[in-house]
Amino acid sequence: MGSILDTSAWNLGLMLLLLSAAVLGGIQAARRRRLGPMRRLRALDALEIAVGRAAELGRPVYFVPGVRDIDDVQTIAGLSLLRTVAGLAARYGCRLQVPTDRSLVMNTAREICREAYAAAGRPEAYRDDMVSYISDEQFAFAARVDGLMVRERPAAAFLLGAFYAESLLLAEAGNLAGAMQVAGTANWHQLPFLVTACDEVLIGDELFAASAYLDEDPALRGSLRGQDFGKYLAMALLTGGALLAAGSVLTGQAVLTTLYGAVLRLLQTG
Amino acid sequence: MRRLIPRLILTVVGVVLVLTPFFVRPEAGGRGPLPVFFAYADENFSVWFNVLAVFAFILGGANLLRTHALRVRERGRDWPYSLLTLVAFTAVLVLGLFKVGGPPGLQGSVSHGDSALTWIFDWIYMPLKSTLFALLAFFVASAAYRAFRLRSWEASLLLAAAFVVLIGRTPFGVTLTAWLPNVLRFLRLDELSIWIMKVPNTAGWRSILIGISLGVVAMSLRLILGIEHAVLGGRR
Amino acid sequence: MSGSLEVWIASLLTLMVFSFLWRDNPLYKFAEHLFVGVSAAYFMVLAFWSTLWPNAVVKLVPAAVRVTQPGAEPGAFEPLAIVPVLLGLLMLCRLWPRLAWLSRWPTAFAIGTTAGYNLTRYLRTDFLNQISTTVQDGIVVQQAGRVAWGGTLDQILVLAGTVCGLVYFTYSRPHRGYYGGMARVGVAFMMVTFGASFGYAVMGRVAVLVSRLQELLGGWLGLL
Amino acid sequence: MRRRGADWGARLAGLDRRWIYLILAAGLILTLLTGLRLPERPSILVEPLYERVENLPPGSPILLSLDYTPSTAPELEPMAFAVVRHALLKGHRLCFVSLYPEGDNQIARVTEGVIAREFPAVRAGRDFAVLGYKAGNEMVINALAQRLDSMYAGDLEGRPLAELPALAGVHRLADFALVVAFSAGTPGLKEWILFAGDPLGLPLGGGCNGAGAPQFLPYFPHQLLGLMGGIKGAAEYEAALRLGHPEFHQRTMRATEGMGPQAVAHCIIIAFVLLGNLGLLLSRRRREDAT
Repeated sequence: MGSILDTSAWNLGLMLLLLSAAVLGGIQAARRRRLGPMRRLRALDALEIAVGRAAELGRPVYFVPGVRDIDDVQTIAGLSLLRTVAGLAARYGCRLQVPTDRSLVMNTAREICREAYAAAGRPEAYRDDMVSYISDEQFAFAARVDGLMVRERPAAAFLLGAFYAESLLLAEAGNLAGAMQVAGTANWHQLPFLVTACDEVLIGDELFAASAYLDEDPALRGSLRGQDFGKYLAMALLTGGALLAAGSVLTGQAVLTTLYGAVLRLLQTG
Repeated sequence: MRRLIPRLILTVVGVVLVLTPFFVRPEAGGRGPLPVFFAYADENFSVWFNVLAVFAFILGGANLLRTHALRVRERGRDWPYSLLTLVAFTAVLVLGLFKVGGPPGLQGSVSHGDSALTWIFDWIYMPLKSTLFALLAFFVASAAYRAFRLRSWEASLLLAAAFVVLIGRTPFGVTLTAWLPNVLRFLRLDELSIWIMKVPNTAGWRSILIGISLGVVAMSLRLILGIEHAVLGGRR
Repeated sequence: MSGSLEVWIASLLTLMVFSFLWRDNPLYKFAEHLFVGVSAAYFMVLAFWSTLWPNAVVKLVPAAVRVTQPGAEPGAFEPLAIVPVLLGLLMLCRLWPRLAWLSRWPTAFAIGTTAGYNLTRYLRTDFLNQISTTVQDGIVVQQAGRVAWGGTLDQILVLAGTVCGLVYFTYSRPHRGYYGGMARVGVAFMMVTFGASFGYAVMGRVAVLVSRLQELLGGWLGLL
Repeated sequence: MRRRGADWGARLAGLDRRWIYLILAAGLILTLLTGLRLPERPSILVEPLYERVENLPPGSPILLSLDYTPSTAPELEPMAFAVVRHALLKGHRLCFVSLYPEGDNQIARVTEGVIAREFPAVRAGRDFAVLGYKAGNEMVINALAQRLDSMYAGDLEGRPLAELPALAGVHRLADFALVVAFSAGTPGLKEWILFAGDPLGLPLGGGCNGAGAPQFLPYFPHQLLGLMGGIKGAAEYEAALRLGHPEFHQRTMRATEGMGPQAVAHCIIIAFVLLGNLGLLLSRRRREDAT
């Protein structure tokens, strides 16, 4: 077996099985019995508020699914929220604009918008030109979107996906255009700028949880319980490991040191 | 049937790539078909993605040309600038694809020293890109002015931490609080900003990064198991 | 004052972009539309010559390598290199409404690779690594055999902040009672993190602006 | 009087952002044109590294690892120049290595740009040795921890290590009185901490780019006796050298010159943040009076 299966990745496999079982278990449990109340994500409520505001003011809605291709999970998370926003725009009847900086993202975004408009019962309102390709260069993309936002003055701007240094260019221009801005990214280094410049922000993991909150199958919220299991596991390992380390250092007990060693082996990444 | 095949492709490709770290790589002594297959998948699926993305460029390029050409034909708003985009796009595409200015014919690399593309990159592309990056210094200032207000306890913490670090980065930062006695030395600005970066900053980023990793794991699982409906079309 | 045409072009483009700070105007529109056209084509050229040519064309037609390197020896023929080309052609079916549904297949392949690559990578790099680093830092910090209380207090705070931050990121219970209290402590740590990181990043942004100004004032106007 | 105060409050809190842009641009341009330099003072992160180089007995062997590339040189090269000047001023022996292929010409910029011009009496081989780049990333550090000549048969010109007076009595990493690693990525300072600093208990100082600084702070001061973070760290070391050795005229103080506009920009941003909050408090007091 040694020459086929890489046994040094046993802890990765164990974690993978644990988390997969937790996520699947959560969904099955949610299918069998109703879920209790869950934490409200303020930024998700802001989606409808912002689109409603755009409808009232008769100004467009801008949705930017990040500046990376669909080989980044954040872009897929952003696109899953586009389905919700497009559905709202269809229902409220406002003009939706989705500028993208990758052709594959443009293509996928069009599929999503067409389906969202059909699901909202207004397939005729969908136009392919709602979703446009600007350029693969992130700063040319930001320059173009900034110009468009300042000229067309959207009332709602959504920045949901992978962002890099250009995040503040987009957020500041959105603020200049007077838009209510909901942002979300898992690129941690851009969070300080988005938290400072935008009205509501989905911080890191919340961007991924959002699609489970909003999915048409309510059982999918059960997957968030499975995700939380991972966090409780992390808390247990963090505190348990640290206490074991402290115990073995202070008391020198052999059993604590071996347990501490076991925790480290469980976490070592080879 | 139209929904089944895409789901199948997604699940099979996802499962194969999830399993790749669990197989010994051939160069590390892995023998037999499985290690070879998984190593091949690990290396080549991302290359295939990049090749696929190049084909998609045709769709993107088509949209770019259509948007701006329509605006020029209908003399829409700002149509002269759309004409500029069309001209610039076509010129750079031709100069680049045929490697004009570089070694004769199609030899040598596309970004050869004397090629027209390199000239355009150095004297048009880079100045525009670095100046847009430089705009961030101004936007950082206006965003800070707008957001760092004693409005709520969260905003006040944001302001306090940014303030200590900002002052700590100026020459006065050290002198401003150097007079504090040694027992209160941790309140000195440079000590305080180092402490903020060592303790709360480390804790904050760790919880965010652990959260993100679980978010990615859960989302990837939902995608591979085909229960993430938004992206590949909902349940019909 | 610089005599070189290139410096003039770069400097004028720089001023056009800076004009956006005043307000949207024809100069900025010129720079914006120029940059979109130039950069979109630039990436397409790179994609063709650096991705498509070596990974698809040369692998399927090894002799084609002589087009770019006349003296080179053709490499091996790789039949499997046809797969991404087929996926690419399926993607182009999007142009014909009747066949548009076929373009879902390459999209499914792309999303499958993304989910597959990232699942284990994030699990190992961020989940396992971050926890093992925190655990290895431990709580008790010792200097020369004695327990250093300052350092130990810091480590306890890091552990507490990380755990409270994780509580904030849980979804299955509303954040009320002591649970809500821990979440608020988590938010407090995060706000300090964002504020401090914002303050730290200002220097990097200002440095880029300073170098642009130096090129304008020095390189172009010759005042420095 | 109170009513006018409130107008000020609303105006201060709601300034048109173009005032901020105008004042920031004017401040920077004036600073650049006048070449304004502000008095820099070394912080507790840089002071210990300066003190260590200052108090080592003359002739102590110091290892300098230049692990940065031309694109990150603007932030890291001034640090290398400042530390090399200080070490040569104190008569220490230097040894140059790098984990990056571009390291060889970064070292050449130091030996030609600083040593040849400012220390004509200093001889290659006798006072400093250039071992240069070796492939292998952290494995290079591992090998140097065992024996220098396991990795480097000779210096860049091929002279065997034993014949170099600069490395007399130095056979492995632990024999160096101090190691300073200048790094802008991976492999870099983190690898020097993990593979040299920790296992050998080696006195290790470091320099890194501004963005990378936060990740190294947790190692200070136990595993890292000093850290220069970005242009600010370099300017602080230059300031410490100027304060400590007023007699020595440094040919260039690139970091200190770069810090002038930085300090002015930071002060302008701080001022506007204060103005914004002052305006908020004034208008809040007006609301309290009105109710």
